[in-house]
Amino acid sequence: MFEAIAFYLFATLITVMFTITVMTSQALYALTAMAAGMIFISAFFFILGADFLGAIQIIVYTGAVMAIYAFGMMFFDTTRNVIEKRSNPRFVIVLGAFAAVLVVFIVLAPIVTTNLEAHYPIDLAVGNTQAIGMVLFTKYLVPFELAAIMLLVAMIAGIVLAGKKMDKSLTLMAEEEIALMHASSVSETLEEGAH
Amino acid sequence: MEVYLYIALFAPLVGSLFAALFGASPKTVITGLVTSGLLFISFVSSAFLLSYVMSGHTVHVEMMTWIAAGDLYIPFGFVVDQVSVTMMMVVTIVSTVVHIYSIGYMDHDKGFNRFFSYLSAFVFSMMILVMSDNFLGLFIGWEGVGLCSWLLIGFWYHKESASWAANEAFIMNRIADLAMLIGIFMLYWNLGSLQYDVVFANIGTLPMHIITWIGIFLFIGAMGKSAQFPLHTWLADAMEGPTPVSALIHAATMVTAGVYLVVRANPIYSLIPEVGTAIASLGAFVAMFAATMALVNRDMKRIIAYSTLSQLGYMFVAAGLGAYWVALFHLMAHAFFKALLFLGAGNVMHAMHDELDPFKMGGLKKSMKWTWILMTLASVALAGIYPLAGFFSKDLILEVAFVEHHYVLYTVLLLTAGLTAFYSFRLVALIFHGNERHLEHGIHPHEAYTFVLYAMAPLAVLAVIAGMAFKTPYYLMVTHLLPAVTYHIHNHTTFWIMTIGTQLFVILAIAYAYKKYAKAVKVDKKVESGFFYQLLYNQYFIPKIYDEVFSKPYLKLSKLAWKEIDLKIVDATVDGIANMIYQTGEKTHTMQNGNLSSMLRWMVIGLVVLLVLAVAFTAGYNAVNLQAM
Amino acid sequence: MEITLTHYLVLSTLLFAIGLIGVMRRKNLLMLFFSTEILLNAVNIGMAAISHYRGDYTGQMFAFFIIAIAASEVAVGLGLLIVWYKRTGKIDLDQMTSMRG
Amino acid sequence: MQEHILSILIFFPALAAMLGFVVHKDSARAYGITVAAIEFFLSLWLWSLYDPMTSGMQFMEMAPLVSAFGISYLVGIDGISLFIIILSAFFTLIGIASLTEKRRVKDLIITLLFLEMTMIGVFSALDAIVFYVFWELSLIPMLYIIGAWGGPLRIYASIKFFLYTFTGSLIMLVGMLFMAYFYYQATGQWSFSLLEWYRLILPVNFQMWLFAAFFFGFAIKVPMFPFHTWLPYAHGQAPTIGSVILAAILLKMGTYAFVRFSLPLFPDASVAFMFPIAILAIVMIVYTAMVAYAQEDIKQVVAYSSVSHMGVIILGIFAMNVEGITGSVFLMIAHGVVSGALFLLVGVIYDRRHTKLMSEFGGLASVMPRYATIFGIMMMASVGLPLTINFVGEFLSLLGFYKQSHSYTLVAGTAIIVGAIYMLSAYKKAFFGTVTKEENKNLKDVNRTELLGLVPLVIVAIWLGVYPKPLLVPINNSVEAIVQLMHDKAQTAEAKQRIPDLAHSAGLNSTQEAH
Repeated sequence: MFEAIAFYLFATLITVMFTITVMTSQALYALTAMAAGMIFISAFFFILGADFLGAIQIIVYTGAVMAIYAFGMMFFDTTRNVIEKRSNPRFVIVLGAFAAVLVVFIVLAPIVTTNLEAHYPIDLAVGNTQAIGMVLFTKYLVPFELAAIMLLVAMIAGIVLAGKKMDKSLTLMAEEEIALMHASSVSETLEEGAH
Repeated sequence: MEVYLYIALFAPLVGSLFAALFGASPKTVITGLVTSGLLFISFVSSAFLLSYVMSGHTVHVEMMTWIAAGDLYIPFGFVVDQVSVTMMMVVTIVSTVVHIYSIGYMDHDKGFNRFFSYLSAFVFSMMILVMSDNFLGLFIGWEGVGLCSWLLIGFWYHKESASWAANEAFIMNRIADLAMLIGIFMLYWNLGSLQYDVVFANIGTLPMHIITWIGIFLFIGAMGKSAQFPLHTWLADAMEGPTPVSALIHAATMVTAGVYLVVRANPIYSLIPEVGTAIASLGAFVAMFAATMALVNRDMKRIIAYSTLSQLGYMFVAAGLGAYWVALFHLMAHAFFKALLFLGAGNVMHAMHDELDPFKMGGLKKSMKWTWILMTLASVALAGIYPLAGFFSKDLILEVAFVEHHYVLYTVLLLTAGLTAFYSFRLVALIFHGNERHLEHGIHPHEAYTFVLYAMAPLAVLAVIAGMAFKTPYYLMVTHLLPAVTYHIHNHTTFWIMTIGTQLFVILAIAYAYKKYAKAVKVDKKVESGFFYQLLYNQYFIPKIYDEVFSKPYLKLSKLAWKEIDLKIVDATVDGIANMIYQTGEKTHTMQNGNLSSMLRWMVIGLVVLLVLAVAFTAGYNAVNLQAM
Repeated sequence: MEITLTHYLVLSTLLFAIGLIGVMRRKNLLMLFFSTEILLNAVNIGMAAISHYRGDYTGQMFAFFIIAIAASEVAVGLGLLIVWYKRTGKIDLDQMTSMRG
Repeated sequence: MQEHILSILIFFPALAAMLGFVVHKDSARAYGITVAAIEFFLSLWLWSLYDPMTSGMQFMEMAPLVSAFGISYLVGIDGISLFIIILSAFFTLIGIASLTEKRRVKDLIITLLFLEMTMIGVFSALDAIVFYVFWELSLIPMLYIIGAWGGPLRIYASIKFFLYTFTGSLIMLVGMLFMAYFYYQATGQWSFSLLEWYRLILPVNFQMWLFAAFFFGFAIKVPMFPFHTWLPYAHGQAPTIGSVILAAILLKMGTYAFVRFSLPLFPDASVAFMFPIAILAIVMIVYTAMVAYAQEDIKQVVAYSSVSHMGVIILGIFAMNVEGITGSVFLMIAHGVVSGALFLLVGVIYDRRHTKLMSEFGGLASVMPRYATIFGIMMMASVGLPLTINFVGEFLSLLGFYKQSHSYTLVAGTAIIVGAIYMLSAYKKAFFGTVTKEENKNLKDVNRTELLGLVPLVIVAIWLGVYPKPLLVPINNSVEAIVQLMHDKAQTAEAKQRIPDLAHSAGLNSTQEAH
């Protein structure tokens, strides 16, 4: 009984949050709504008994990814509301909705597979995290190491790409300075392009 | 005996190749002499063969295989029997005379050598036509003569009218050749072979309608070559060629090939009498039709051409009524005096510097005495006056028509005999009698070379004696092969009345012609502008009709076929398909315009389409399964 | 009213659709990144749900790796975005059309 | 050496072409002529070794290529393909010998030698895939010849030619694959060899579909009526040598393929399709003859005339009896010789006046008498005069088809009339009449190199017209084998009735035995 209430509660919350992220023209609203959404998703994970995953969701996703986005937003001076020239918006929504309906229709169809047995059956005796640890470090060891390397590469890439001229901080500069900087950077790129 | 056969056949070919060697170089008399000599040899060997055949034998030789495919086996076989030896004699005699004559006639022409090569090539193909022992050999000669007549009519190719006439002749002959080809196909598929002996032996076994069709198709082939009614316009235009050509080809040999075919295929035609009567009636019609056209014509050579056409009509009447040997006899006699007439006309043309209109000349009796005698002799023979050849062959045809109770044909032929006499003597009177109209044109005629006149002499002799001397020996020989039917009217009285009557009628016509044209000729406009005169003068407007109905629309249709159908429809569709593919490429290319959001949209559209398919397929699949279960 | 796997899958589809709409609507690249995050999370829910109802850890493993990938993707993505921003001063999608077909 | 003669014949020109790259530019022509001459004598030697009396395949060679699917390098010739191979070698020799092209002669000769390989390969291939490979390869050199040395519109013409034939052959390939699959289904193992396929009896509706597939590939190559529009462009823009080889040999691949593939493999379908194709052939004959009559460009007249002659060939093929098919095979060779010569002749006048419009010429007979005589002989051969090479072929084809239907042959017979009309009027416009144009006054007559090409063709045109026996006997025996095979394989009653049974010649009481 509680589980149903929890499911519907969190489901509506997540949907509302994500709709805000998608629909709003304010960057800040989008960011905060998404962070909230993430938290509720981790709640789902806990409902589904994937505690370790819920934790990871909170730490990595909401913590790290949202943080970087926050930083990114600050960097791209999206304080003002984001003006976007959109062509035939209604078409997009209709298309998305229609796709959703179709997938739902497929999902609703009775899943007839009977011979699908679990590779790594869950036995509730052992704690979720321990069990995941067991599976992660035996069967998925190689992907795990690869993921590690991938994260390392991503980190380095992030640093390299965003490293140059970090000294100028937009937030501290005055309006006209930023405009000037843009003008110089544009001209700079032009000469680069020129010779 | 085979050696003579090969000599008779290949002597003209050797002459033609010899003359062809000098084709491009200027005039050398040797070519003329060599070709005439070789033809004379061919004539001599034909004479030998004649004597051999007269003694009752025939020569049949097979040189080599020509076409052997499946069950079809066609050899180069040659047979010399009664019919072909007569034709060989006619062809060789007339061609030897014409060759010698044209040495004189063509001596100012720069294409001298080329002319002799074509003329000998013509004689060679005529010999093949006459001597071959199967229908396809006949067809080789048939088309060979067509080719040579195309070369010779268009000999003076710088003249537009000559080359046009040559093409017209060739194409019109080709139309008839198609019918003949179909006849040959029918023969092959029904009888298994094209050899004369096999065909004539088994023709009886075929059902009647097939034989009729074979007879009709072969006759259409003959009609084209002998310029019978619907396909006759080319003969008048063929007068563009030099006169010896007209004499040899369009009087004596080629045009008679059609008659030869009907005579040779007599077993076929004797089985289908109603086709025979159809041929006879067509022949009578053509005789009358051509004679009327000759009455008013103002071109010397065309008058003689129409008279040939008319005489061919006579021959077809005889052949149609089953009197094959009479047709052949008239063919032989006619060849001699008609060639003589043409050669005489050639002399006159030469003297008059190629002036053809008899109204612009006159009184040549004085300056061209011998030509005058020869031409009058030929005209008398043509008219059919008693002692000469014409009487024995042409009046015989009248008798045939009378005995066979075809009184309509008889009257038509009688009338035409009168017309023939009238227009031939109109021509003679205009040219040789009356005042010398050519003087005011400043032309001073002179007699032809003596050797030319000597060349024409044998023809004159033959024109006189051919009737009386040859009739009985010829009859005895030919009836070995052809059905020996004799035609004589039982009670003497009607016989005498008929012969005397025709003679008187003919003499009357001659007298009238002399009276009208021998003296000073006054051209009265009223008659000239009359409807009948115009009708006859323009050959019943048939050439114009043919031009309007056939050649012009054919050209328009082909231009239409090319411009509209080929370029605009067939080609356009092909290019259209190619263009369509190109355009689809062009339009879908904008899909990748680099704008991420539009590309994303296309991706989602793709996804949706796939989903729809998945759903539709599973729905369909389930529906079928549920229904099946 | 017991929650079954279908409920979760429907929810996950719904979120995925929202993410999809976001991806298509947005012209601002950063906002577009947000939508991609939504897409990934939607899938994670599905994964977790299947893992739970099928009783098989593989689902969670996948979800786990998806999170790892998402993290690295965001890092690199934002790095590139910064470079683009420095170069052109705007992070508008319509302006990036150099990869034209 | 004797049993490998076919492979030598095929690959020798290609090797020589490879070597040709190192040959110096100036001696390229000499090199080309020697190679072509060797090839021609090899083909003559092949002819001397060939035994005309047996009807089966001779000089067979077999080497497995993709044994998993039964694709093997299987080559062999019989009466039908022997003479077209000799013709290809003959024309390459004549083409190179009388080459008057000045631009990049070396590359042209190399392309020609390569083309020769593909041509001989097509006619000797007995494996469907090897046939298909050579069939496609022959397009490439032709594409270059038209594309590189052609006239102003050459790119359009060459691409149209290439794509058009290529699409057709793709459909043919699909047909081949299906055929192999049916063979696999029937016998359990894969094979693309034609001789195996001959023994396969397919149900009639399969035959229909496969016949249609093969028909498209071959019809475009022939070219038959609706697909012929690439030919006038290809000929219009191709250089003389290109047109000669295209007209003489490449067009024959389509008709040869009909005889080799469509008829024996699908007898019932061929009989079922006989009348529609006959109608197409008649349209081809009469329609293209009229279009030829309307042309202003002498080369287009000859191009359309070759389409018209191909109509007669198609008619002969679908006559389904020995006379018809023998006639059509003979006419293929005859048309090759005649149209090849005509294109060479058009090339002669084009080299002098650089225009092909008949209105530009007039009265050439007096200016260039030798040229006029050769053109006259070839024109008469093209019109099908007896004692010339074309007549034998045309006569037998029409004779053959007459057995199938009288009225069709009557209409098709007009070929000899319409043929005469357009050929004679073209000859009159070009040669007769007075010399009107200034440039025509002092044109030189045919020179030695041109005569080198033309005289042999004239000799062959007359020799094979007078004495066609050396060709007719081998063709006849091979065709009898095919017709007998078709009769035995035929299932429908109509097919049995239309294809004569030669075993006990029920069809016809042939009185005289075969000579």
